[in-house]
Amino acid sequence: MLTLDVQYFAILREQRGLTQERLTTAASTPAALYEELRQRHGFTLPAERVRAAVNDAFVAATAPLRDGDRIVFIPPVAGG
Amino acid sequence: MLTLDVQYFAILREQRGLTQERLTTAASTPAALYEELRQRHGFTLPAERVRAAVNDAFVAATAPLRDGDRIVFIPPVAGG
Amino acid sequence: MAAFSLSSTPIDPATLQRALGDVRAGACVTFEGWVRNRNDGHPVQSLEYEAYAALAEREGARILGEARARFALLGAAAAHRVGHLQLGDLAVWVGVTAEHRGAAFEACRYIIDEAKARLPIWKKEHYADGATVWINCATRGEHGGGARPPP
Amino acid sequence: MAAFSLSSTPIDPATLQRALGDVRAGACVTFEGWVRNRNDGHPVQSLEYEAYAALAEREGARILGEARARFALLGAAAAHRVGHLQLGDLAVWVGVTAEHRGAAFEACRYIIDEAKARLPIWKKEHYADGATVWINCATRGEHGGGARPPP
Repeated sequence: MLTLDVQYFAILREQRGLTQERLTTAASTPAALYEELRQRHGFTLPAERVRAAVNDAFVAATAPLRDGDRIVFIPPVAGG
Repeated sequence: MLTLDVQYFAILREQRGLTQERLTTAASTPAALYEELRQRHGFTLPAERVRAAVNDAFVAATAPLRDGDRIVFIPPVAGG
Repeated sequence: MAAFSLSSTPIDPATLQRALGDVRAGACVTFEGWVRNRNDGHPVQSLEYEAYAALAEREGARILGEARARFALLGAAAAHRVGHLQLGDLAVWVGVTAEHRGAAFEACRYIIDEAKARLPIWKKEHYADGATVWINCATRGEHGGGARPPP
Repeated sequence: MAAFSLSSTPIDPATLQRALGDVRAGACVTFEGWVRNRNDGHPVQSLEYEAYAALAEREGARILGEARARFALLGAAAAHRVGHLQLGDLAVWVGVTAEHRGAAFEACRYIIDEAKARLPIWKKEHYADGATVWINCATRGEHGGGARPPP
């Protein structure tokens, strides 16, 4: 089990109802953690439209998470 | 013979030593008039590098000139 | 001040551009993104920008560095607003200087294109009927009703 | 004020840009041409611009009209200095607005390219040793000596 800090922005912040939380999880990758959170909180964005950043750097959805990591799920940006 | 007003700019103004003059000429096109003036005043620009404007509009080098026209010979512009 | 900055107060383009002054520069190209009153045909009343600041600043600096590496620039800077903006407000500013204009145009375009695609900054449109939509998030805002369909 | 203007006093870009303000516009691209300290490797001390005003104003207005016809613009304006300018001075300004940035970048580039190629405005470079050259006129200025070779 890992203890992680999760920060939320934009639509994920609104759907979660808070800007950050500390949680303990069995998920070991951003993809697994997003799926867990999506089911728990009813996030409407499918996993394939969300990128992940760990400790303020973009990472692959399958990158290993480490205890104490700070993770952000990044909804699609505004673009044009 | 035509009576014309000629205006000079930039290097032609400097080489002519004045900004405008009224003259009478047998030349009936801008090309013929430029050749006459180039020989008389030692203009260094060859005819093919000079455009002509009559009454504030670009014209072809072979356009007919009319009595009372105001003509400007246009050195190459600064470009880049 | 960093060449890329996030700002929760109005951006002052004159100050940013003055900082690019350079007697070696023959060309300065700027881009300003303004809050416009329609998007995809829907009337917009105001816009909210929210940024993941730490990553946006890092990514913004990286984009400016890429532009300086790719184009013959003398200077490059950019700023992005966060917060609630009204119609006509300046949302994003990019300015570059170069000896020649070709590099300046290309680099300015590169920076704004990359910024719009890569910066973790989100835009929420507010409509006259109170509805809101997070753009590109393929879902309606909390007020639902008149929200426009996702793009 | 006309959308294209010649000016014998300093151009004020802020005023020109403000006049382009439009709540329908999402993009504003500007180009500024500055007097730089070198040209083709030769150190330049100052620049003189001389214009055939009546034709330059007519041709400048025509170029802006062409840009509006070719690109999806909301506004376009330009100004060119005449007179004796010092290093760093603003010699030419172009600003365009559009709903989207693609049209704004392309139109701004079109206008400055056409302006530089077509406006009857001439540029004389002054060098440190007192020599001068009318650029592109393939000849030396009246002070001869240290003038650079024609391009």
